[in-house]
Amino acid sequence: MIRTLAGLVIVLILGAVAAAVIPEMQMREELQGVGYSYASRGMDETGSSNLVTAVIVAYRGLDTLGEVVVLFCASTAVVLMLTLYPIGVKASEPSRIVAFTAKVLPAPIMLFGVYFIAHSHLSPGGGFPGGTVIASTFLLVMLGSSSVPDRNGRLPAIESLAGLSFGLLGFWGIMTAGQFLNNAFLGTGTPGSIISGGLIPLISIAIGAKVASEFSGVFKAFRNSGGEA
Amino acid sequence: MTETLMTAIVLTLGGMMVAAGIAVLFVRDLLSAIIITGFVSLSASVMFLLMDAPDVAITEASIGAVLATMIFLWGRGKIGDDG
Amino acid sequence: MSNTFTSILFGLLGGGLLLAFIRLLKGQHGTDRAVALDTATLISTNLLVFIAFLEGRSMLIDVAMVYSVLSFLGVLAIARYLDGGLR
Amino acid sequence: MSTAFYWSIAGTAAGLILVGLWGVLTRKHVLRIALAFTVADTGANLLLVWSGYLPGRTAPVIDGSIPASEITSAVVDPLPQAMVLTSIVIGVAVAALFVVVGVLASRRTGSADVRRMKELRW
Repeated sequence: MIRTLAGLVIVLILGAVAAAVIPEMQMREELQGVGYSYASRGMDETGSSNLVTAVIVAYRGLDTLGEVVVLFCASTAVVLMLTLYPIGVKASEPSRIVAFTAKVLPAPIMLFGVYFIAHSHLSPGGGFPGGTVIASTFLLVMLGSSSVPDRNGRLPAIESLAGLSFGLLGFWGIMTAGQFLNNAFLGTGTPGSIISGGLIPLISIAIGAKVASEFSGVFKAFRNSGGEA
Repeated sequence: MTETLMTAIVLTLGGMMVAAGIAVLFVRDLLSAIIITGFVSLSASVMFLLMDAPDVAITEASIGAVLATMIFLWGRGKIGDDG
Repeated sequence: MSNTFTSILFGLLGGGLLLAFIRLLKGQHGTDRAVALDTATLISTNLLVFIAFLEGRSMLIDVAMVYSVLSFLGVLAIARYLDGGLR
Repeated sequence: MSTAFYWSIAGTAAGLILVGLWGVLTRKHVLRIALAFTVADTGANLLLVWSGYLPGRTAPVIDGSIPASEITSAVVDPLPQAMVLTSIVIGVAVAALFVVVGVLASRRTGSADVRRMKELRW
Protein backbone atom coordinates (compact mmCIF):
# COMPACT_ATOMS: atom_id res chain seq x y z
CA MET A 1 0.00 0.00 0.00
CA ILE A 2 2.79 2.38 0.94
CA ARG A 3 4.58 1.41 -2.27
CA THR A 4 1.50 2.10 -4.39
CA LEU A 5 0.92 5.48 -2.79
CA ALA A 6 4.58 6.50 -3.03
CA GLY A 7 4.68 5.44 -6.68
CA LEU A 8 1.49 7.39 -7.33
CA VAL A 9 2.97 10.50 -5.74
CA ILE A 10 6.16 10.24 -7.80
CA VAL A 11 4.17 9.68 -10.99
CA LEU A 12 1.89 12.63 -10.23
CA ILE A 13 4.90 14.90 -9.69
CA LEU A 14 6.39 13.75 -12.99
CA GLY A 15 3.02 14.22 -14.68
CA ALA A 16 2.91 17.80 -13.45
CA VAL A 17 6.41 18.33 -14.85
CA ALA A 18 5.34 16.83 -18.20
CA ALA A 19 2.19 18.98 -18.27
CA ALA A 20 4.37 22.03 -17.75
CA VAL A 21 7.09 21.08 -20.24
CA ILE A 22 5.29 19.50 -23.21
CA PRO A 23 3.11 22.55 -24.09
CA GLU A 24 6.34 24.54 -24.40
CA MET A 25 7.12 22.54 -27.55
CA GLN A 26 5.10 24.75 -29.82
CA MET A 27 3.63 23.48 -33.03
CA ARG A 28 6.01 24.16 -35.89
CA GLU A 29 4.87 25.24 -39.31
CA GLU A 30 8.14 24.83 -41.21
CA LEU A 31 11.08 22.43 -41.16
CA GLN A 32 14.09 23.84 -39.40
CA GLY A 33 17.80 23.12 -39.10
CA VAL A 34 18.94 19.59 -39.78
CA GLY A 35 15.51 18.36 -40.84
CA TYR A 36 15.24 21.08 -43.48
CA SER A 37 18.68 20.26 -44.79
CA TYR A 38 17.90 16.52 -45.04
CA ALA A 39 14.57 17.18 -46.78
CA SER A 40 15.91 19.69 -49.25
CA ARG A 41 19.12 17.94 -50.28
CA GLY A 42 18.53 14.32 -49.32
CA MET A 43 17.19 13.02 -52.60
CA ASP A 44 19.85 14.70 -54.72
CA GLU A 45 22.76 13.72 -52.51
CA THR A 46 21.87 10.12 -51.79
CA GLY A 47 19.56 9.18 -54.65
CA SER A 48 17.07 7.62 -52.21
CA SER A 49 13.38 8.42 -52.46
CA ASN A 50 12.77 7.37 -48.88
CA LEU A 51 14.28 10.13 -46.75
CA VAL A 52 14.11 8.08 -43.55
CA THR A 53 16.30 5.38 -45.06
CA ALA A 54 18.64 8.08 -46.36
CA VAL A 55 19.03 9.44 -42.83
CA ILE A 56 19.49 6.00 -41.23
CA VAL A 57 21.95 4.55 -43.73
CA ALA A 58 23.78 7.49 -45.27
CA TYR A 59 23.72 10.58 -43.05
CA ARG A 60 23.66 8.78 -39.71
CA GLY A 61 25.27 5.56 -40.86
CA LEU A 62 27.86 5.63 -38.13
CA ASP A 63 25.13 5.84 -35.47
CA THR A 64 23.41 2.87 -37.07
CA LEU A 65 26.66 0.92 -36.91
CA GLY A 66 26.85 1.63 -33.18
CA GLU A 67 23.22 0.66 -32.77
CA VAL A 68 23.86 -2.65 -34.51
CA VAL A 69 26.68 -3.23 -32.02
CA VAL A 70 24.25 -2.61 -29.12
CA LEU A 71 21.85 -5.13 -30.64
CA PHE A 72 24.69 -7.61 -30.99
CA CYS A 73 25.64 -7.18 -27.31
CA ALA A 74 22.05 -7.72 -26.15
CA SER A 75 21.47 -10.85 -28.21
CA THR A 76 24.89 -12.25 -27.28
CA ALA A 77 24.09 -11.74 -23.61
CA VAL A 78 20.78 -13.57 -23.99
CA VAL A 79 22.35 -16.52 -25.81
CA LEU A 80 25.29 -16.67 -23.40
CA MET A 81 23.11 -16.66 -20.29
CA LEU A 82 20.84 -19.35 -21.66
CA THR A 83 23.87 -21.47 -22.55
CA LEU A 84 25.55 -21.06 -19.16
CA TYR A 85 22.39 -21.56 -17.11
CA PRO A 86 20.23 -23.98 -19.10
CA ILE A 87 16.54 -23.91 -18.26
CA GLY A 88 15.12 -26.87 -20.13
CA VAL A 89 12.30 -27.02 -22.59
CA LYS A 90 9.49 -29.40 -23.35
CA ALA A 91 7.58 -28.60 -26.51
CA SER A 92 4.47 -30.50 -27.42
CA GLU A 93 3.42 -31.60 -30.89
CA PRO A 94 1.69 -28.78 -32.78
CA SER A 95 -1.91 -29.16 -33.80
CA ARG A 96 -2.73 -29.79 -37.45
CA ILE A 97 -3.70 -26.19 -38.16
CA VAL A 98 -0.44 -24.80 -36.82
CA ALA A 99 1.63 -27.47 -38.58
CA PHE A 100 -0.07 -26.76 -41.91
CA THR A 101 0.31 -23.00 -41.53
CA ALA A 102 3.98 -23.40 -40.67
CA LYS A 103 4.46 -25.26 -43.93
CA VAL A 104 2.56 -22.89 -46.22
CA LEU A 105 3.02 -19.40 -44.83
CA PRO A 106 6.81 -18.93 -44.32
CA ALA A 107 7.59 -18.38 -47.99
CA PRO A 108 5.16 -15.46 -48.57
CA ILE A 109 6.15 -13.79 -45.31
CA MET A 110 9.84 -14.17 -46.18
CA LEU A 111 9.02 -12.58 -49.54
CA PHE A 112 7.54 -9.61 -47.64
CA GLY A 113 10.77 -9.21 -45.69
CA VAL A 114 12.93 -9.44 -48.79
CA TYR A 115 10.68 -6.88 -50.49
CA PHE A 116 11.07 -4.45 -47.60
CA ILE A 117 14.84 -4.81 -47.65
CA ALA A 118 15.25 -4.59 -51.42
CA HIS A 119 12.91 -1.61 -51.78
CA SER A 120 14.27 0.23 -48.74
CA HIS A 121 15.20 3.26 -50.84
CA LEU A 122 11.91 3.42 -52.74
CA SER A 123 9.04 2.67 -50.37
CA PRO A 124 8.46 2.42 -46.60
CA GLY A 125 10.56 -0.31 -45.08
CA GLY A 126 14.25 -0.90 -44.74
CA GLY A 127 16.75 -3.11 -43.04
CA PHE A 128 15.21 -3.10 -39.57
CA PRO A 129 11.56 -3.91 -40.45
CA GLY A 130 12.62 -6.39 -43.11
CA GLY A 131 14.94 -8.14 -40.68
CA THR A 132 12.25 -8.46 -38.03
CA VAL A 133 9.76 -9.81 -40.58
CA ILE A 134 12.26 -12.48 -41.67
CA ALA A 135 12.95 -13.34 -38.02
CA SER A 136 9.22 -13.86 -37.46
CA THR A 137 9.31 -16.31 -40.37
CA PHE A 138 11.87 -18.39 -38.50
CA LEU A 139 9.70 -18.10 -35.43
CA LEU A 140 6.76 -19.49 -37.39
CA VAL A 141 8.85 -22.47 -38.47
CA MET A 142 9.82 -23.09 -34.85
CA LEU A 143 6.16 -22.86 -33.77
CA GLY A 144 5.22 -25.55 -36.23
CA SER A 145 7.68 -28.16 -35.03
CA SER A 146 8.29 -29.88 -31.73
CA SER A 147 12.07 -29.85 -32.16
CA VAL A 148 14.40 -27.44 -33.90
CA PRO A 149 17.13 -28.83 -36.13
CA ASP A 150 20.37 -27.80 -34.52
CA ARG A 151 22.76 -26.74 -37.25
CA ASN A 152 25.49 -25.13 -35.27
CA GLY A 153 27.47 -22.26 -36.64
CA ARG A 154 25.37 -21.16 -39.58
CA LEU A 155 23.41 -18.39 -37.87
CA PRO A 156 26.45 -16.80 -36.15
CA ALA A 157 28.30 -17.00 -39.48
CA ILE A 158 25.59 -14.99 -41.26
CA GLU A 159 25.50 -12.57 -38.35
CA SER A 160 29.21 -11.85 -38.31
CA LEU A 161 29.40 -11.75 -42.11
CA ALA A 162 26.67 -9.09 -42.18
CA GLY A 163 28.36 -6.99 -39.50
CA LEU A 164 31.71 -7.31 -41.24
CA SER A 165 30.27 -6.29 -44.60
CA PHE A 166 28.69 -3.20 -43.04
CA GLY A 167 32.11 -2.09 -41.80
CA LEU A 168 33.85 -3.01 -45.04
CA LEU A 169 31.34 -1.06 -47.13
CA GLY A 170 32.04 1.92 -44.90
CA PHE A 171 35.77 1.57 -45.41
CA TRP A 172 35.23 1.26 -49.16
CA GLY A 173 33.93 4.83 -48.93
CA ILE A 174 37.14 5.91 -47.19
CA MET A 175 39.27 4.30 -49.90
CA THR A 176 37.49 5.85 -52.86
CA ALA A 177 35.88 9.06 -51.65
CA GLY A 178 37.77 9.83 -48.44
CA GLN A 179 34.74 9.59 -46.19
CA PHE A 180 33.35 6.80 -44.03
CA LEU A 181 30.10 5.41 -45.48
CA ASN A 182 30.15 7.81 -48.40
CA ASN A 183 27.47 6.46 -50.69
CA ALA A 184 27.79 8.68 -53.73
CA PHE A 185 30.88 7.08 -55.24
CA LEU A 186 28.87 4.25 -56.78
CA GLY A 187 26.70 6.76 -58.61
CA THR A 188 23.30 7.66 -57.24
CA GLY A 189 21.28 6.78 -60.33
CA THR A 190 17.80 8.04 -61.05
CA PRO A 191 15.73 8.31 -57.87
CA GLY A 192 12.77 5.98 -58.14
CA SER A 193 14.41 3.14 -60.05
CA ILE A 194 15.47 -0.06 -58.35
CA ILE A 195 19.17 0.41 -59.10
CA SER A 196 19.72 3.73 -57.40
CA GLY A 197 20.83 5.19 -54.14
CA GLY A 198 24.47 4.14 -54.40
CA LEU A 199 25.46 2.13 -51.36
CA ILE A 200 22.05 2.27 -49.62
CA PRO A 201 20.58 -1.05 -50.89
CA LEU A 202 23.79 -2.94 -50.06
CA ILE A 203 23.92 -1.61 -46.51
CA SER A 204 20.20 -2.30 -46.10
CA ILE A 205 20.84 -5.92 -47.02
CA ALA A 206 23.63 -6.08 -44.42
CA ILE A 207 21.42 -4.54 -41.71
CA GLY A 208 18.52 -6.84 -42.59
CA ALA A 209 20.66 -9.98 -42.44
CA LYS A 210 22.14 -8.85 -39.13
CA VAL A 211 18.80 -8.12 -37.45
CA ALA A 212 17.17 -11.28 -38.80
CA SER A 213 20.01 -13.58 -37.70
CA GLU A 214 20.23 -11.98 -34.27
CA PHE A 215 16.56 -12.35 -33.43
CA SER A 216 16.50 -15.85 -34.90
CA GLY A 217 19.47 -16.71 -32.70
CA VAL A 218 17.64 -15.41 -29.64
CA PHE A 219 14.58 -17.54 -30.40
CA LYS A 220 16.71 -20.56 -31.14
CA ALA A 221 18.39 -20.13 -27.76
CA PHE A 222 14.94 -19.87 -26.15
CA ARG A 223 13.95 -23.11 -27.77
CA ASN A 224 17.14 -25.10 -27.36
CA SER A 225 18.27 -24.09 -23.89
CA GLY A 226 19.24 -27.55 -22.72
CA GLY A 227 19.14 -29.06 -19.29
CA GLU A 228 16.64 -31.37 -17.69
CA ALA A 229 12.94 -30.76 -18.44
CA MET B 1 -14.01 17.22 -42.55
CA THR B 2 -11.06 14.94 -42.86
CA GLU B 3 -9.42 16.65 -39.92
CA THR B 4 -12.48 16.08 -37.74
CA LEU B 5 -12.38 12.40 -38.60
CA MET B 6 -8.65 12.17 -37.87
CA THR B 7 -9.13 13.88 -34.51
CA ALA B 8 -11.92 11.47 -33.64
CA ILE B 9 -9.72 8.49 -34.59
CA VAL B 10 -6.84 9.77 -32.48
CA LEU B 11 -9.03 10.48 -29.47
CA THR B 12 -10.58 6.99 -29.63
CA LEU B 13 -7.24 5.25 -30.09
CA GLY B 14 -5.47 7.33 -27.43
CA GLY B 15 -8.16 6.72 -24.84
CA MET B 16 -8.08 3.00 -25.56
CA MET B 17 -4.28 2.87 -25.35
CA VAL B 18 -4.08 4.58 -21.97
CA ALA B 19 -6.95 2.46 -20.61
CA ALA B 20 -5.20 -0.68 -21.87
CA GLY B 21 -1.92 0.49 -20.29
CA ILE B 22 -3.68 0.77 -16.92
CA ALA B 23 -5.36 -2.61 -17.47
CA VAL B 24 -1.94 -4.23 -18.02
CA LEU B 25 -1.06 -3.37 -14.42
CA PHE B 26 -4.31 -4.46 -12.81
CA VAL B 27 -5.54 -7.48 -14.74
CA ARG B 28 -5.14 -10.65 -12.67
CA ASP B 29 -3.95 -13.15 -15.26
CA LEU B 30 -0.47 -12.59 -16.69
CA LEU B 31 -1.44 -14.06 -20.08
CA SER B 32 -4.18 -11.44 -20.38
CA ALA B 33 -1.65 -8.73 -19.52
CA ILE B 34 0.58 -9.96 -22.36
CA ILE B 35 -2.31 -9.91 -24.83
CA ILE B 36 -3.32 -6.40 -23.75
CA THR B 37 0.29 -5.23 -24.21
CA GLY B 38 0.06 -6.55 -27.76
CA PHE B 39 -3.04 -4.43 -28.24
CA VAL B 40 -1.22 -1.32 -26.97
CA SER B 41 1.61 -1.79 -29.40
CA LEU B 42 -0.68 -2.52 -32.36
CA SER B 43 -2.68 0.66 -31.70
CA ALA B 44 0.63 2.50 -31.46
CA SER B 45 1.33 1.26 -34.97
CA VAL B 46 -1.91 2.84 -36.24
CA MET B 47 -1.00 6.05 -34.47
CA PHE B 48 2.45 6.10 -36.10
CA LEU B 49 0.75 5.84 -39.49
CA LEU B 50 -1.52 8.74 -38.53
CA MET B 51 1.61 10.78 -37.83
CA ASP B 52 2.90 10.02 -41.34
CA ALA B 53 5.64 7.63 -40.27
CA PRO B 54 5.07 4.45 -42.33
CA ASP B 55 8.54 3.02 -41.66
CA VAL B 56 8.05 3.24 -37.91
CA ALA B 57 4.55 1.78 -38.25
CA ILE B 58 5.86 -1.29 -40.08
CA THR B 59 8.59 -1.85 -37.50
CA GLU B 60 6.25 -1.44 -34.56
CA ALA B 61 3.70 -3.82 -36.12
CA SER B 62 6.22 -6.59 -36.74
CA ILE B 63 7.90 -6.18 -33.34
CA GLY B 64 4.80 -5.68 -31.23
CA ALA B 65 2.66 -8.31 -32.87
CA VAL B 66 5.10 -11.20 -32.98
CA LEU B 67 8.51 -10.80 -31.38
CA ALA B 68 7.68 -9.08 -28.09
CA THR B 69 4.57 -11.21 -27.55
CA MET B 70 6.60 -14.36 -28.12
CA ILE B 71 9.35 -13.31 -25.71
CA PHE B 72 6.87 -12.61 -22.93
CA LEU B 73 4.94 -15.82 -23.59
CA TRP B 74 8.19 -17.76 -23.24
CA GLY B 75 8.92 -16.00 -19.95
CA ARG B 76 5.47 -16.74 -18.57
CA GLY B 77 5.86 -20.40 -19.49
CA LYS B 78 9.04 -20.53 -17.40
CA ILE B 79 7.85 -18.56 -14.38
CA GLY B 80 4.09 -18.85 -14.11
CA ASP B 81 1.52 -16.53 -12.61
CA ASP B 82 2.50 -16.52 -8.95
CA GLY B 83 3.78 -13.51 -7.07
CA MET C 1 -21.46 12.27 -50.86
CA SER C 2 -17.85 11.65 -50.08
CA ASN C 3 -18.21 13.12 -46.61
CA THR C 4 -21.16 10.92 -45.76
CA PHE C 5 -19.28 7.90 -47.05
CA THR C 6 -16.19 8.52 -44.94
CA SER C 7 -18.24 9.39 -41.86
CA ILE C 8 -20.25 6.18 -42.03
CA LEU C 9 -17.08 4.17 -42.66
CA PHE C 10 -15.36 5.70 -39.69
CA GLY C 11 -18.41 5.18 -37.50
CA LEU C 12 -18.46 1.48 -38.32
CA LEU C 13 -14.71 1.04 -37.80
CA GLY C 14 -14.56 2.99 -34.54
CA GLY C 15 -17.64 1.26 -33.14
CA GLY C 16 -16.27 -2.18 -33.96
CA LEU C 17 -12.92 -1.33 -32.44
CA LEU C 18 -14.60 -0.11 -29.26
CA LEU C 19 -16.67 -3.28 -28.93
CA ALA C 20 -13.59 -5.46 -29.41
CA PHE C 21 -11.74 -3.36 -26.84
CA ILE C 22 -14.53 -3.77 -24.28
CA ARG C 23 -14.30 -7.54 -24.72
CA LEU C 24 -10.52 -7.30 -24.39
CA LEU C 25 -10.90 -5.59 -21.02
CA LYS C 26 -13.80 -7.65 -19.69
CA GLY C 27 -12.97 -11.11 -21.00
CA GLN C 28 -13.00 -13.74 -18.27
CA HIS C 29 -10.43 -16.06 -19.76
CA GLY C 30 -7.32 -15.79 -21.91
CA THR C 31 -9.05 -17.24 -24.94
CA ASP C 32 -11.70 -14.51 -24.89
CA ARG C 33 -8.98 -11.90 -24.92
CA ALA C 34 -7.06 -13.63 -27.70
CA VAL C 35 -10.16 -13.65 -29.90
CA ALA C 36 -10.82 -10.00 -29.01
CA LEU C 37 -7.23 -9.12 -30.00
CA ASP C 38 -7.71 -10.91 -33.33
CA THR C 39 -10.91 -8.96 -34.01
CA ALA C 40 -9.28 -5.68 -33.02
CA THR C 41 -6.32 -6.24 -35.34
CA LEU C 42 -8.67 -7.14 -38.20
CA ILE C 43 -10.60 -3.91 -37.73
CA SER C 44 -7.40 -1.87 -37.36
CA THR C 45 -6.15 -3.27 -40.66
CA ASN C 46 -9.23 -1.78 -42.28
CA LEU C 47 -8.54 1.44 -40.39
CA LEU C 48 -5.02 1.54 -41.87
CA VAL C 49 -6.39 1.18 -45.41
CA PHE C 50 -8.92 3.89 -44.57
CA ILE C 51 -6.14 6.24 -43.45
CA ALA C 52 -4.20 5.54 -46.65
CA PHE C 53 -7.38 6.39 -48.58
CA LEU C 54 -7.84 9.65 -46.68
CA GLU C 55 -4.22 10.66 -47.22
CA GLY C 56 -4.45 9.74 -50.89
CA ARG C 57 -1.14 7.86 -51.06
CA SER C 58 -1.20 4.25 -52.21
CA MET C 59 2.26 3.70 -50.71
CA LEU C 60 0.79 3.52 -47.20
CA ILE C 61 -1.05 0.29 -48.05
CA ASP C 62 2.22 -1.60 -47.50
CA VAL C 63 1.74 -1.07 -43.77
CA ALA C 64 -1.74 -2.61 -43.87
CA MET C 65 -0.48 -5.66 -45.76
CA VAL C 66 2.34 -6.48 -43.37
CA TYR C 67 0.10 -5.71 -40.39
CA SER C 68 -2.53 -8.21 -41.47
CA VAL C 69 -0.03 -11.03 -42.07
CA LEU C 70 1.93 -10.48 -38.87
CA SER C 71 -1.08 -9.99 -36.60
CA PHE C 72 -2.30 -13.40 -37.75
CA LEU C 73 1.12 -14.79 -36.83
CA GLY C 74 0.98 -13.24 -33.37
CA VAL C 75 -2.46 -14.69 -32.68
CA LEU C 76 -1.17 -18.04 -33.93
CA ALA C 77 1.67 -17.86 -31.37
CA ILE C 78 -0.81 -17.13 -28.57
CA ALA C 79 -3.01 -19.99 -29.74
CA ARG C 80 -0.08 -22.40 -29.80
CA TYR C 81 0.73 -21.30 -26.28
CA LEU C 82 -2.84 -21.86 -25.08
CA ASP C 83 -2.73 -25.26 -26.73
CA GLY C 84 -0.11 -26.34 -24.22
CA GLY C 85 3.08 -26.22 -26.24
CA LEU C 86 6.20 -24.14 -25.67
CA ARG C 87 6.82 -24.53 -21.99
CA MET D 1 -8.99 21.83 -35.52
CA SER D 2 -5.66 20.23 -36.16
CA THR D 3 -4.43 21.50 -32.79
CA ALA D 4 -6.75 19.02 -31.04
CA PHE D 5 -5.27 16.24 -33.18
CA TYR D 6 -1.75 17.40 -32.37
CA TRP D 7 -2.10 17.71 -28.61
CA SER D 8 -4.13 14.55 -28.10
CA ILE D 9 -1.22 12.51 -29.47
CA ALA D 10 1.12 14.18 -26.98
CA GLY D 11 -1.35 13.48 -24.19
CA THR D 12 -1.54 9.81 -25.12
CA ALA D 13 2.24 9.49 -25.22
CA ALA D 14 2.72 11.21 -21.87
CA GLY D 15 -0.05 9.10 -20.35
CA LEU D 16 1.57 5.88 -21.54
CA ILE D 17 4.96 6.91 -20.15
CA LEU D 18 3.47 7.76 -16.75
CA VAL D 19 1.39 4.57 -16.56
CA GLY D 20 4.41 2.45 -17.46
CA LEU D 21 6.55 4.24 -14.89
CA TRP D 22 3.92 3.68 -12.23
CA GLY D 23 3.85 0.00 -13.07
CA VAL D 24 7.63 -0.30 -12.88
CA LEU D 25 7.58 1.36 -9.45
CA THR D 26 4.74 -0.53 -7.85
CA ARG D 27 4.31 -4.02 -9.31
CA LYS D 28 5.95 -7.10 -7.82
CA HIS D 29 6.00 -9.77 -10.53
CA VAL D 30 9.10 -9.58 -12.74
CA LEU D 31 7.26 -10.07 -16.02
CA ARG D 32 4.62 -7.51 -15.02
CA ILE D 33 7.45 -5.00 -14.56
CA ALA D 34 8.84 -5.93 -17.97
CA LEU D 35 5.41 -5.40 -19.54
CA ALA D 36 5.07 -1.98 -17.89
CA PHE D 37 8.54 -1.13 -19.20
CA THR D 38 7.41 -2.03 -22.72
CA VAL D 39 4.36 0.22 -22.38
CA ALA D 40 6.56 3.12 -21.26
CA ASP D 41 8.89 2.41 -24.18
CA THR D 42 5.99 2.67 -26.63
CA GLY D 43 4.98 5.98 -25.10
CA ALA D 44 8.50 7.38 -25.40
CA ASN D 45 8.64 6.38 -29.07
CA LEU D 46 5.28 8.05 -29.70
CA LEU D 47 6.50 11.25 -28.07
CA LEU D 48 9.69 11.27 -30.18
CA VAL D 49 7.81 10.81 -33.46
CA TRP D 50 5.29 13.43 -32.36
CA SER D 51 8.10 15.97 -31.89
CA GLY D 52 8.87 15.77 -35.61
CA TYR D 53 5.28 15.87 -36.82
CA LEU D 54 4.09 18.88 -38.79
CA PRO D 55 0.31 19.11 -39.31
CA GLY D 56 -1.03 18.95 -42.81
CA ARG D 57 2.03 17.34 -44.36
CA THR D 58 2.70 13.89 -45.73
CA ALA D 59 5.15 11.02 -45.22
CA PRO D 60 8.82 11.62 -46.11
CA VAL D 61 8.82 9.21 -49.04
CA ILE D 62 9.04 11.04 -52.33
CA ASP D 63 7.13 9.56 -55.22
CA GLY D 64 5.10 11.00 -58.07
CA SER D 65 2.53 12.63 -55.81
CA ILE D 66 5.01 15.19 -54.45
CA PRO D 67 6.55 17.72 -56.86
CA ALA D 68 10.32 17.70 -56.53
CA SER D 69 10.52 21.46 -56.11
CA GLU D 70 8.23 21.57 -53.07
CA ILE D 71 9.73 18.81 -50.94
CA THR D 72 10.61 21.02 -47.99
CA SER D 73 7.04 22.30 -47.69
CA ALA D 74 5.38 18.91 -48.20
CA VAL D 75 7.02 16.34 -45.90
CA VAL D 76 7.36 15.89 -42.13
CA ASP D 77 10.71 15.81 -40.33
CA PRO D 78 12.54 12.55 -41.22
CA LEU D 79 15.12 12.71 -38.42
CA PRO D 80 12.97 11.69 -35.38
CA GLN D 81 11.47 8.84 -37.41
CA ALA D 82 14.93 7.49 -38.19
CA MET D 83 15.89 7.65 -34.52
CA VAL D 84 12.71 5.92 -33.38
CA LEU D 85 13.13 3.16 -35.95
CA THR D 86 16.36 2.05 -34.29
CA SER D 87 14.96 2.71 -30.81
CA ILE D 88 12.11 0.23 -31.29
CA VAL D 89 14.45 -2.60 -32.30
CA ILE D 90 16.74 -1.85 -29.37
CA GLY D 91 13.69 -1.79 -27.09
CA VAL D 92 12.67 -5.33 -27.90
CA ALA D 93 16.25 -6.59 -27.52
CA VAL D 94 16.39 -4.97 -24.08
CA ALA D 95 13.02 -6.52 -23.23
CA ALA D 96 14.38 -9.96 -24.18
CA LEU D 97 17.40 -9.41 -21.92
CA PHE D 98 15.06 -8.23 -19.13
CA VAL D 99 12.90 -11.34 -19.41
CA VAL D 100 15.86 -13.73 -19.48
CA VAL D 101 17.48 -12.14 -16.42
CA GLY D 102 14.12 -12.19 -14.64
CA VAL D 103 13.53 -15.86 -15.45
CA LEU D 104 17.00 -16.91 -14.31
CA ALA D 105 16.75 -14.88 -11.09
CA SER D 106 13.30 -16.22 -10.29
CA ARG D 107 14.48 -19.78 -10.81
CA ARG D 108 17.31 -19.14 -8.41
CA THR D 109 15.15 -17.63 -5.67
CA GLY D 110 12.16 -19.83 -6.33
CA SER D 111 9.74 -16.94 -6.67
CA ALA D 112 8.86 -14.33 -9.26
CA ASP D 113 8.57 -11.63 -6.60
CA VAL D 114 11.20 -8.93 -7.07
CA ARG D 115 11.28 -8.16 -3.35
CA ARG D 116 12.80 -11.58 -2.70
CA MET D 117 15.61 -11.22 -5.22
CA LYS D 118 18.11 -10.03 -2.67
CA GLU D 119 21.06 -11.04 -4.85
CA LEU D 120 20.16 -8.39 -7.38
CA ARG D 121 20.14 -5.58 -4.80
CA TRP D 122 22.98 -3.16 -4.63
